[in-house]
Amino acid sequence: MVIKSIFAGFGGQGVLSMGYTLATAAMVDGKHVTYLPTYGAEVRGGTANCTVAIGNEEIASPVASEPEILVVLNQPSVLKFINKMSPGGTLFVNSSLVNKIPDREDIEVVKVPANELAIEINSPRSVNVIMLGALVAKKGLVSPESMRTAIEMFFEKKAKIIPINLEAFQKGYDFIKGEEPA
Amino acid sequence: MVIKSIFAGFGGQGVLSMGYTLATAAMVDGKHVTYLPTYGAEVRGGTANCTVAIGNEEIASPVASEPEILVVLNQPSVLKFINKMSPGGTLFVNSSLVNKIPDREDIEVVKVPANELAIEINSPRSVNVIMLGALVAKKGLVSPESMRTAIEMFFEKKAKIIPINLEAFQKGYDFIKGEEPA
Amino acid sequence: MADKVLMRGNNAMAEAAVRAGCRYYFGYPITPQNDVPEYLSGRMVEVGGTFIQAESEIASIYMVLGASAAGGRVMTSSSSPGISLKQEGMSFLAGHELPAVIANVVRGGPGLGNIAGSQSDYFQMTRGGGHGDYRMIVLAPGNVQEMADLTYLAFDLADKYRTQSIILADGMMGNTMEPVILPEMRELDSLPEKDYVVDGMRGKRPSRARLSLILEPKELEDHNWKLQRKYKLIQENEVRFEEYELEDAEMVIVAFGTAARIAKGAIRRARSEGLKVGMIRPITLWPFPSDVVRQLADRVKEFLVFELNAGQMIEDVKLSLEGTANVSFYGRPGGSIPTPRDLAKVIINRYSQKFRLI
Amino acid sequence: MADKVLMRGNNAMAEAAVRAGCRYYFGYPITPQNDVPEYLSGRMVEVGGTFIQAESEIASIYMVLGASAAGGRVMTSSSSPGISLKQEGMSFLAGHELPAVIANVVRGGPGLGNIAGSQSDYFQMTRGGGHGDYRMIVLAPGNVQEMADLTYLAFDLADKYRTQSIILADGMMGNTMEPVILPEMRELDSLPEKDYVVDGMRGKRPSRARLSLILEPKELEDHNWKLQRKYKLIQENEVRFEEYELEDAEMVIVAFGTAARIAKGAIRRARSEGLKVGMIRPITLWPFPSDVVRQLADRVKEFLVFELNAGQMIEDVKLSLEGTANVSFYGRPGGSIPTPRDLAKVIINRYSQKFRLI
Amino acid sequence: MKKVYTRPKYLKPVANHYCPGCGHSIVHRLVAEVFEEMDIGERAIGVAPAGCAVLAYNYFDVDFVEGAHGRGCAIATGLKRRVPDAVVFSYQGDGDLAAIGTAETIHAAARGENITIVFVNNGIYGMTGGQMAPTTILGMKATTAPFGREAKREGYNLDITHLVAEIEGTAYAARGLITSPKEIRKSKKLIADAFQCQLDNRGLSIVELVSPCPTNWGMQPLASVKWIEETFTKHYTPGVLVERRPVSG
Amino acid sequence: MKKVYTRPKYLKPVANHYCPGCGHSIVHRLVAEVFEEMDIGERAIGVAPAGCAVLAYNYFDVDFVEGAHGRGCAIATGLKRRVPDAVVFSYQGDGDLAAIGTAETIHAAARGENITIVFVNNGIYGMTGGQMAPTTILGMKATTAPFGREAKREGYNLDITHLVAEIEGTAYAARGLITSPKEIRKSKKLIADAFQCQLDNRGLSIVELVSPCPTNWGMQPLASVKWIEETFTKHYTPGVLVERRPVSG
Amino acid sequence: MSKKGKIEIDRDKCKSCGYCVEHCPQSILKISENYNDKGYFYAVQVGEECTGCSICAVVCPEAIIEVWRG
Amino acid sequence: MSKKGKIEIDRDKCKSCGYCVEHCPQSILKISENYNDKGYFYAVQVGEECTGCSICAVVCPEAIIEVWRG
Ligand SMILES: Cc1ncc(C[n+]2csc(CCOP(=O)(O)OP(=O)(O)O)c2C)c(N)n1
Ligand SMILES: Cc1ncc(C[n+]2csc(CCOP(=O)(O)OP(=O)(O)O)c2C)c(N)n1
Ligand code: SF4
Ligand code: SF4
Ligand code: SF4
Ligand code: SF4
Repeated sequence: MVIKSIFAGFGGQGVLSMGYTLATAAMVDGKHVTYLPTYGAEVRGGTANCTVAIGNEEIASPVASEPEILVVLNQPSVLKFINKMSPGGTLFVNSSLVNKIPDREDIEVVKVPANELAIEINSPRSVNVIMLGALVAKKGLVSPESMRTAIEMFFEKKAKIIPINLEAFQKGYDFIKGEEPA
Repeated sequence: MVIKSIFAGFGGQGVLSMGYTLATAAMVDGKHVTYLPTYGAEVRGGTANCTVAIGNEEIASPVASEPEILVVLNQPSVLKFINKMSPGGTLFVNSSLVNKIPDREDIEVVKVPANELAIEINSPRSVNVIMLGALVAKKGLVSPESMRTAIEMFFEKKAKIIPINLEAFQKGYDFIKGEEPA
Repeated sequence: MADKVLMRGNNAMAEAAVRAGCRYYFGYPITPQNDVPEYLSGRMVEVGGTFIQAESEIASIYMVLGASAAGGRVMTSSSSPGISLKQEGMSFLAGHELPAVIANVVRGGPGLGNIAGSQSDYFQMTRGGGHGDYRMIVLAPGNVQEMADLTYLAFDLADKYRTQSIILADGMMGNTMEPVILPEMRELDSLPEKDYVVDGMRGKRPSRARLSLILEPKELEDHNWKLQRKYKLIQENEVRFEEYELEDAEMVIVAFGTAARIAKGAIRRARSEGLKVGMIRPITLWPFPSDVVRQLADRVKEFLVFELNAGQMIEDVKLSLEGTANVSFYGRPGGSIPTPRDLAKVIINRYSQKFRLI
Repeated sequence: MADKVLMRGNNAMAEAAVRAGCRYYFGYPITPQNDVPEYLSGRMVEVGGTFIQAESEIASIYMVLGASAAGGRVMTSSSSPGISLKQEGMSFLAGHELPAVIANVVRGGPGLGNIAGSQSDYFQMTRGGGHGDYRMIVLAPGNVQEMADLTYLAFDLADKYRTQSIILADGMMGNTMEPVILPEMRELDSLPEKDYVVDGMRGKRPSRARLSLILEPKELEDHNWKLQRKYKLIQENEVRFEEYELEDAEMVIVAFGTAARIAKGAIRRARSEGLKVGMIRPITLWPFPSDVVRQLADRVKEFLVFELNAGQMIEDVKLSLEGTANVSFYGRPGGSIPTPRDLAKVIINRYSQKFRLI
Repeated sequence: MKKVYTRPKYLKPVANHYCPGCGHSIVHRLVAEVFEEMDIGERAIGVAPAGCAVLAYNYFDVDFVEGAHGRGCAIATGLKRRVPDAVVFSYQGDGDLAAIGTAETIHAAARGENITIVFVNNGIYGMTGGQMAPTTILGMKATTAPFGREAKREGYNLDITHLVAEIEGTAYAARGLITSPKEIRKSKKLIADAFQCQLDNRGLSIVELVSPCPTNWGMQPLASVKWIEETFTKHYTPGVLVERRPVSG
Repeated sequence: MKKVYTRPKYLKPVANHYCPGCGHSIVHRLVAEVFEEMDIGERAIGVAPAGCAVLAYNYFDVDFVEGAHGRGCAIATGLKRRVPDAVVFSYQGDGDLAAIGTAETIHAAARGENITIVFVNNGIYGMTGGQMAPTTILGMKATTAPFGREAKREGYNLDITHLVAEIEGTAYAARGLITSPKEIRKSKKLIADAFQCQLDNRGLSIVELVSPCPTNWGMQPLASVKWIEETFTKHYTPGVLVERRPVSG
Repeated sequence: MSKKGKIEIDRDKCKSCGYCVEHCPQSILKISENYNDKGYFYAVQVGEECTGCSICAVVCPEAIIEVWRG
Repeated sequence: MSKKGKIEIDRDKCKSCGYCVEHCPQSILKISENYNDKGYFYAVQVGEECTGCSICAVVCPEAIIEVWRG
């Protein structure tokens, strides 16, 4: 089985590093994984997105034409991608910035007030890692341990911000776990 | 039947115009004809040559790998081409400048003291046309009339030297005819 | 008779271009096609056209693109290395759907090679040496008369299909002189109107752009399929070939250009010795006369492909035949050109192996 | 696990080049391969190599020629339009018999096209888009791991045969990240000696020249036949391919690179519906695995060629099969990439037409 | 009240894809204003580069040919020879004009080709993501000069407009800045003068616009124009570099 | 008696294919003499052009790579980067260097590539039979400028060495004549200085040799050198155009 | 004799570069705290003292400022 | 104190350009009336006053003049 996720938001919101970190975690987990960022001319114009496919078999296409998971950090991205989602999929929205979600009955919507949560931990730039925490808590694509390893690998060269990012991950993770029936 | 001739000499001796004029005459005669000058890098180094093929059928190759006729104006060209000649062929040499002719029993050699003949008619630059006269007289590849037309066409833009060239042609022509049993 | 002139292949091509209405020539010297720019440098002044010796082959192909986008009948010419340099531009012309006539007077390769005649750019011309899926009409003249006639035709085809027409000649063909009857001079105002031309709006129409950048894959795919439909149309309508002594042939030579010319001489020799040999000469190398070749195989089982290279057109012959006949190859790369007699020997040899003649 | 790294195809290729002993890289930016020069601009400084961002693709291919003539393991990379510009230089490398590794991370064409992944430079790479009779080894990686492994191999093959090795990837392959195990770092002094190198006589040997100009046709012909013998040797020894689910297959997909990757997904889908479908994936596009394809036809009669273009490799499949099996084609030019599901539909459709499955 | 400024008519009423604060957008506007003021838009033909301005034809409302990277001057030459009364311009970036297109640029000047080059110098390859350009100045970082340009390693930056100005066929060469309102106004005048030169049949005209690429410089728009004024212009000083064969009358 | 002049050792003992009086032959000799005198022939690597000197490797007895038309500086760059202690030179004609090779020339200079360019300017395309070159002067006839070069029609001639001299990475640019014994001796000195510049690691060095092509000028050899001295040099004055970063000590 | 001016900004096309804000001599422009559909915090007019000098329009890369004076 | 000189010309490689003839300060060279195997009228020495100044060798394109002095 292969699960495909699309991450989308403004350039600068850390969309690409979300995908990259998740993919690293999947690799650490020993899973098959591909990560496909947008590149070249597509990058102009303010928005960014990337695709991660994780599975236990060879991944045929790194492209997600019908992603099971969509993680969006801003309003335009919801509108752009929601209709591509596969029925039964899960949409993670940063509800601090996204207020209009088109109707789709066949998907589950998980709202994470990521900006608020980020402010709570005094790390307004960690919105993306918080979303990742929520994603992992909800979908378990990778183990939380691998995710932590991946975060450490990602910030290898800026070691002093590792703790705050681990905290952000936990914040998002707990946000979901706390909401779920124990 | 197709007859192929090679003309060779120093650059500047009018070798290319010999071939061109003969080919024009053949065209005027309504024959099939090709004319192939050397070109490009081959031109460097002082010598020049060209090939004329005349026939009453489509000419397959404009190249003469075994020419029936060789017309040479200088010594190096004799040495370069004589061994390519087809058995039974005819070699025309400008005997004013060529004194060494390698032995070949299977060809006929026609010696024309072209420089001397040219001086006789006060036109030292007409050596090549004199050789043409001899060629036509001997081999009849084209009619003398067509050859005259060709000469007129060739010098169209320098009309005042047409007469002297016609005279040179006749000089070479008569040189052979005079030698031949009447 | 009066209207025959003795002309070099290169010059016949150049003059035919002018007569076909070509008024823009952009080129760069390279042997063995230098006569073309040399001839046109003077001739374009006479007819009020443009001749530019560009700074390179690349510049010249893009000058062609500009003049063609603005509606002109336009030409460039070069020889193998120079043609390689034009590959990007040729891909652009294809993508932009702009007509142009391009002559490749092939020389021996690869690399600097030599200046003798060769046919080793067959793949480059018929498969598109540039990037992307595109095709060009490739015309291969068999003598100086065809250098003129096919060039004349090339302009019409280029305009008709908004495509590139290639004249694929070689050093020998370009430099041989033969009597030729030149095509008539076309009046410029008799040339067909073009509705895609970029020459200023002039207050008469919305702005236009000629382009090949299509960022959306689906749209670029559509554009590609549109091009493919056009190529299909060309394949259906523009195949040209010559049949030579095929009626009773038991063995068929396939050859084009100078090779075909030599093959004719060889066939005459072979026939004089009683061999039933004929030839099919593709005049359009693309579109290749596949159907004719395939149909021939209904009655002839021996094909000999003769090329002045190491074996390129043979792929098209095999693709046409699909195993329905035997195909052998005789090739001479590097500017070597066999005599009709040499080739006749090869033919007789193969023929006798097959038909135990001798 | 420890030795796996998550890497982008382009970077995996670049790093593998360094590990294979490449110390000279000359390139020019073009999407979708910019990671290669970007990565190497820093990496070459680390390993004491040379990185030059040249003024153009043309300059870079000739810098490659220079560094190769002097004995270096050398690389350049580009994408379709840039590769078209290198055609003259590639013909020269072939004529000069100099090794080099060249990556073409293909984008949609023709012309400026787009930056999506495509396979429409197949002809250009396998037939030699440059002038003259020459061939190059063309390696088509199927995933990021192969981007590294085949690049590593490419340098050895290039040196072994004094030829160009092409890495034919595409925008998708170049930009996808996957876990990859990098090949080991080669010691430079473990690389094979070269006896043709032009690096100064140093009082030890007579002067040498590396060249491709051979004015005498007979000699250039000999040179060409020598090249052809080398190409034959490569064809005999270097064919590489992958067989996928072929044991019981009644229908065979032929696909390479990204298309093959998608085909695998499609085949899994088709098999899950009971269809006996397999795939042959050429890893070397030249030399093409003709024999394997031909032998397959002894038991399988249905071939479906799937390419991200309008139909190019299909010619090689047909040339291999020579009419011994049916061949159909599904293609997506212009950077469009179907999903495995889309392709599965096509497969099921064709399959059921043939075998009346549904 | 009277409308004193509105979007020029030769710009289509669409949003462009340029980054916030990008100089291309301003240069587009200036050229479109000049077309309107000089009344030459109806016979203008542009050549779009490969570069960030690759989609120029989507923004300019005049005829356009999309060019290959570096070949703008060659394409413009073909256009101008075919339509001599058109106003032909090639719009090019620094990579396009001064790297891959060097020969085409220099020789269009040598021919005295009667075309206008609008040259946007932002010292970087914008479109492809910030690689070093011929105009990248020493010390400046780029994705292919990760340690900053160093003469020994990456070579010197090139003042192509100066070279073009040295060539006899160049009738007009000038450099303007896209920074402050004042410099932008001056730049517009230079653009107008360049096109006037073409109208007067005087030969090649080139106007270089030193222009911000905030994205690839990694700066905010305002910081990027400041950097131009303080640092970048030291290598590229504005002004008219050359003016040849002034029209009589 | 003592031998005071003999054929230099880095010229092979063979006849060359150049026309009588051709400047290439003299330039070959001068370069070979310089190699011997500076003792650098054993580590010299040349790049032969497409041009009349295409067979240079048949005459020079040093290592050579035969180049493609115009790409001498790029090939020399590859060679030099691989063998930094070699003395690498590119031998080029005016078409090669200043037309098709313009970009390669300009950018080798911008990079300050530590190579030497031996540039033979004969104002014409020799090899291909007398077509116009970028250096063909106004009024001069060529097979592709049959009415004589006219600025309006064929454009201006280009002084590429001057352009190269304007570029910062150029350490040395000079022009000599191949005419009289005096000028030939001076030219030899310039050639030596150019190679010295490379030995000193100073960056690009170029020496232009203004040189007769009697064949394509349609002149006798003596007439052709006279024409250089009287007419051609008016456009190409000899001397050192630039010298940068002189070595200390 | 200062004249009254007026501007209109097409906020949907504003990219928040801040050039107009920086250069307005009257300092009556600022970047809003809301963003438009493209996600940019657009420029808005916050004072009434517009003279119609057009400087904002001269620097606006998007050519989305219209100016009136009179 | 003029020294005696001597030259030798490889006449088979001479191409008759005439440069040496033109520049010899002693005017002791001329073009012969015979031609060599390549067909060129080669240069010959016709006087004995050679100083070994080497000027002929400096201008000779073919590098076929050897000079002695002493
Ligand atoms: C032949 C070719 N080589 C490379 C490219 C890739 N490419 C597109 S734009 C560009 C450079 C852009 O930089 P510049 O010209 O400075 O313009 P900017 O984007 O900065 O405006 C490059 C290298 C291409 N499209 N074609
Ligand atoms: C790509 C390419 N284009 C054109 C040519 C043909 N060509 C060979 S040499 C030459 C020009 C020679 O002129 P120049 O460089 O001035 O040298 P010269 O012969 O005068 O010494 C040309 C155009 C070629 N070999 N390759
Ligand atoms: S990358 Fe730079 S040049 Fe390109 S649009 Fe953005 S700011 Fe402008
Ligand atoms: S053509 Fe000119 S340059 Fe070439 S060898 Fe002859 S004289 Fe020299
Ligand atoms: S100048 Fe234009 S784009 Fe920039 S902030 Fe002001 S209105 Fe917006
Ligand atoms: S060495 Fe001097 S004097 Fe002697 S022949 Fe030569 S030029 Fe004349």
